[in-house]
Amino acid sequence: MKKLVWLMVFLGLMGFSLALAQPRTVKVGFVSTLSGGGAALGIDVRDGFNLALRHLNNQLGGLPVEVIVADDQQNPDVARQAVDRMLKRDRVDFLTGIIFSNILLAVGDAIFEEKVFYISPNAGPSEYAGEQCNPYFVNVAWQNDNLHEAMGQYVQTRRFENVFLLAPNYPAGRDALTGFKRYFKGRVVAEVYHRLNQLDFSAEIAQIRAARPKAVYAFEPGAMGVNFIKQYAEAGLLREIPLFLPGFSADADVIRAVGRGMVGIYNSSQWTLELNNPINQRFVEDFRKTYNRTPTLYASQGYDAALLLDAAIKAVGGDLSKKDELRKAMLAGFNSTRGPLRFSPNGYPIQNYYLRQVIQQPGGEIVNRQVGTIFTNHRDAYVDRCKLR
Amino acid sequence: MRWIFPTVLLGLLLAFPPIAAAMGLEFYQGLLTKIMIFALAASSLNLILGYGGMVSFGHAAYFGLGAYTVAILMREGVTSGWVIWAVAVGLSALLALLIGAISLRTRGIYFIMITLAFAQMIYYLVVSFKQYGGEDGLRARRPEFGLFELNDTTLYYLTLGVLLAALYLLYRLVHSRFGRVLQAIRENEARALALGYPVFHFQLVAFVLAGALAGLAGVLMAHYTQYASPNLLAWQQSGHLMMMVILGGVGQFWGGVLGALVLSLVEEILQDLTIHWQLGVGLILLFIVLFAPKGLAGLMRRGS
Amino acid sequence: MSLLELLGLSKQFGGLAAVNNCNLRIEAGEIHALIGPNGAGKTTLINLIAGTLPPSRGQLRFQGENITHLPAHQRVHRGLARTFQITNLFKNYTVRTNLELAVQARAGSSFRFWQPVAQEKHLTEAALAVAEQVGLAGRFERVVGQLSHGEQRQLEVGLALASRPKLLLLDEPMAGLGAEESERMVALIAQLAQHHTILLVEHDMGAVFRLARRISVLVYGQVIASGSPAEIRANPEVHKAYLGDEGGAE
Amino acid sequence: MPPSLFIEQVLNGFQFGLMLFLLAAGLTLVLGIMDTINLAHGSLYMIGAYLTATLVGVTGSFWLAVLGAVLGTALIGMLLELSVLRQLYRRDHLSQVLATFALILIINEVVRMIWGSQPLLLSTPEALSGPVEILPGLYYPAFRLVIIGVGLLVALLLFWLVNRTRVGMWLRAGASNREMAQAMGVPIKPLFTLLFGVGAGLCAIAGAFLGPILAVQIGMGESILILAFVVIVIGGIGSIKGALVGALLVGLVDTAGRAFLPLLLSRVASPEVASNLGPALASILIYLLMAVVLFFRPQGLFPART
Repeated sequence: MKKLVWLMVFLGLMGFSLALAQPRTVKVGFVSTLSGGGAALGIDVRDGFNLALRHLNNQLGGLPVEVIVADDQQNPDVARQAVDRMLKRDRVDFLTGIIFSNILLAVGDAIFEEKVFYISPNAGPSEYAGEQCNPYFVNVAWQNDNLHEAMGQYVQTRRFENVFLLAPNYPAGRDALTGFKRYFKGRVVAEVYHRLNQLDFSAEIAQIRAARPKAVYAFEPGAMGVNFIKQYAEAGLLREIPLFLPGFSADADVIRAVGRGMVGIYNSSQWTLELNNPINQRFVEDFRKTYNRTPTLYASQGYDAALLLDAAIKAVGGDLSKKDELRKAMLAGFNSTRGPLRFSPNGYPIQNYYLRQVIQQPGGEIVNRQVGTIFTNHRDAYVDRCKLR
Repeated sequence: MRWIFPTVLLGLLLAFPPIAAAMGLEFYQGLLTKIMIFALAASSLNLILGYGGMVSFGHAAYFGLGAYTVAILMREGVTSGWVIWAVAVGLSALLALLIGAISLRTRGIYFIMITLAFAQMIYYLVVSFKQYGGEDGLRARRPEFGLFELNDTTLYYLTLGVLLAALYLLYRLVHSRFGRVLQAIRENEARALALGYPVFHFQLVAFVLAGALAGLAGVLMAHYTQYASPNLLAWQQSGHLMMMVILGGVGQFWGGVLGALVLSLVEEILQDLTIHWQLGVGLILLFIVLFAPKGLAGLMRRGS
Repeated sequence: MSLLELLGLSKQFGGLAAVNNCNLRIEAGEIHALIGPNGAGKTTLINLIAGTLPPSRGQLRFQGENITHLPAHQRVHRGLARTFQITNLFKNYTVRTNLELAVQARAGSSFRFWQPVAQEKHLTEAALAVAEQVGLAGRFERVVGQLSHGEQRQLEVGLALASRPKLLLLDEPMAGLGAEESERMVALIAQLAQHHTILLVEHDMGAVFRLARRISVLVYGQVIASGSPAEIRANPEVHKAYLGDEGGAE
Repeated sequence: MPPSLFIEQVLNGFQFGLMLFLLAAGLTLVLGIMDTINLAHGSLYMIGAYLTATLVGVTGSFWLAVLGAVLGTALIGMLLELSVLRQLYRRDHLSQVLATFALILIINEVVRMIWGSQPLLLSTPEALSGPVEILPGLYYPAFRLVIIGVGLLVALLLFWLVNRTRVGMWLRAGASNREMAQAMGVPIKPLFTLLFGVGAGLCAIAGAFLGPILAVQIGMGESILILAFVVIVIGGIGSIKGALVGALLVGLVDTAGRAFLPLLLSRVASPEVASNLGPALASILIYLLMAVVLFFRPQGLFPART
């Protein structure tokens, strides 16, 4: 029992010394999904973020950076504990990194309560876009509906009579299909929600086969996407019923896993490999060189999150206590891999959405090519309900 | 001399929040709150596992139900803390009564598995209600208690008070007539029956009591994280609580408290050291099971 | 009215009838011995009477009341107490705790959650009295696992006795005892018989014929004979079916 | 409902059930004969999948990889038995649950150290990656048909092993009465080690064939382990026949629940409620089945012990 007392004293002292040692650095908490089925996404965002830091000489707006990384295991509970630790023990200045919307919604309140900015490199739940929008929230990726709105628009222009919709049963899944239906005006044969992180889609695929729709749209982030597309191809459906996907389900990582079956698939994205600006060219080139793989849109979002922080901190001259100025500086926009990026008052970007298609190049390499533009300067559907200015 | 240590410890626990506030150690105050909540849950499990010999692999059901009751009632507009507590504890007890009444007809491995099965059912049921958050869990705002405002510090004292009260209750219980019979049933069920004890009823009462206390721990957990997570209902959570009990000492009075304290601290420290922290937890646990079957409380007793 | 009546009692395990249409009466105040070859169903019969097993058919009447469907623990409260053929005690507890538990079972409700049981002096006193009765007062604070086999058998009887039964079911109390220990057990049973009715299942024929007022013989789950020791000794059926070539009682 | 949909879903149920059987068979024998709860059984399934994925990379052949993974996992299983599980046979169930729970944590982390946190890629063999027309107009993935074939083959082999060989006779004797088996001179210790190896090998087969369909990742053994336990408790602990019946029952009930419950529910409730409640109710169905079976037959459907 004596040892326990010592342990407590020790812990107390440890915390005390931490509290005393506070040189002026920027502390960024990076909570992301780094293990399990969604790990590829988190690792891409992290690698993109780290690449940007390297390009910025490990400084953000002139201040040295300390990044504290935690794995949320795609589990809201684990994420809460990690965020709690970062807010209360490490006292970070910014938080970023979260991939999945359900994770973000589980920790958002705690972050905003501490008046800490959350820079979202991916998760863009509708909750934070409308009435519940928050001054401490900025998203450098896209609102959850957007890629699906773009695909809905495209499927609509192709005049498909009806479509079968599939998504996991969680907030982003519902947002996604809502977004698709906002622009697709044809008939929805069925809207099937399955358990999050389900890996065997045989039951759903049988349903699709029986329903005989003209097209299928599936929102399946992470490992679910790989499994669904693989099984869809193995069931022989890819040749019979065209499959449309959001951009991340047809990105380099999925292509690596599924292979030739992907060729021909159309998908939507706010970023493409070919975007013609110096920041993007440097990003794509150095990412390939550093990590030996083709960057995905997730990686570009991680890269942009760091660039946004850099620009905003520079704008307030490194004084992180000026929260209002920081927010103004962030919303004013910055130069991203997608060119100059502006934001709505709810913290979501106003940007273009492109159509891409998976093609096989003459050399045999399979890539996801930009083939058109679906929306220009597109805003999210909820911004009008946000009271922030 | 025996009272010195507990008094000092209690004094330290009482004095911790102001010290923490002064030194910016709120995080550790939160950690202590969490440990005390787990101590309560593990002690409740120890009552049936340790004293009653009932290897329930579904204790998370009551723990999670307590937390979800808070979240759901707050969402539905019931804001009185006392009402919420009463409903949560009552529901947990009722659930334990239902599960116990069926499970206690089986023995051994079948009992382990049927309690697990019931807990899994509760898990999937809760997760299926999308309006209550589904897989994402549900926000659980802190209710009103009238006498005081529930914040991190009052919650700390509240948890401390509940834990002490529960421990006192358990202490009286295991030394009462009822407690003695419960332990006798664990030792030799056929003999207890032949002496004229209605074994089933004793076990069921203990089962319900443990469920109610675990529900209360779940309520406090929801107040602490302000969030009801499906994780609280998962089978790994049941395993986690069992780990605490066996680490601290099965059927040792301080087993649950000690196990919760040590396991939480070990997890906290290892998590900071390495991402492979679960390896450390696993090795420690394996060592305890193989070489110190009476847990830490048993080791200490032998040492002193 | 008999103290205990078995009316056409049967117990089947699968297709096998362990006890088959068994009729038996036990009168208040007697020592009634139940003998029979191995596998005759004696222990099954004890289990049926004690309520550990439910019968397949037939009726049990105790003090004129039908107890066929009464759970085991309630039969104890009616005054039926048993010992086990294979010693069945709280091995990790002391003799004192064993006996206190037995006393506690009849002395008021055990659904008391608050008062420390250690403060209930009357339990200890009653336990000590039983210990004296079965000759274990000197071992009162010993852990049961450390007692000799004979002492454990004595405690086995003591636990049954502590519930102040009207009918004691003794399932082979002499099993595994040496000559001297057996002698002590016979004396103990004889002494208990002054105040209790006893149903004695026993293989030790010497003990049976010394103790029993009446004897019933169980063969293949059926009572083939019932009577005084002399009658049983003279019964040709019994000789044929059970005592056989051995030519009488030991 | 079109009959082709029904047939397809029944096949799905069979495929899942047969893989569950491979896991449950080893588990039920260990539990029946050694009276030991082994939660780490699912970890062997995970190891089998990881080994397969790695060996596919090395050998380039799926079938060679499966063979290697089965042998490797069997070896690891036997080592596990010799080092840890052997200590647990005489301990109570609680100790077994906790010790093997600890093994799960340890094995998970060791796998993470060797292979990393990201799932491994295990592709369906090229030749089997397409559909097959099994009835006019009814296509079914070839690989899933192969899984059903392999599952049936292994099940037959197991029945032959248990019912026709000397080792099998020992196993049956051990499952129905351990002391008797020991008295009859059955070499218990080596038998247990061997049995453990066989159980581990079966896990590896399941891991190798489910890996390409599901995902090769840490924790993949845990959810399926619970299902395997449900299977053997329904079937009766120690009975291979029980494991097969239980596994097919669970596989069919699970698939039927997932596929048809939403359809049924959509007749009585709104489509959203139906698609919501369907999967959840389907998952409960299995546990409900188990609770009902245990309530009426506390020893399962085919109890091995007499």
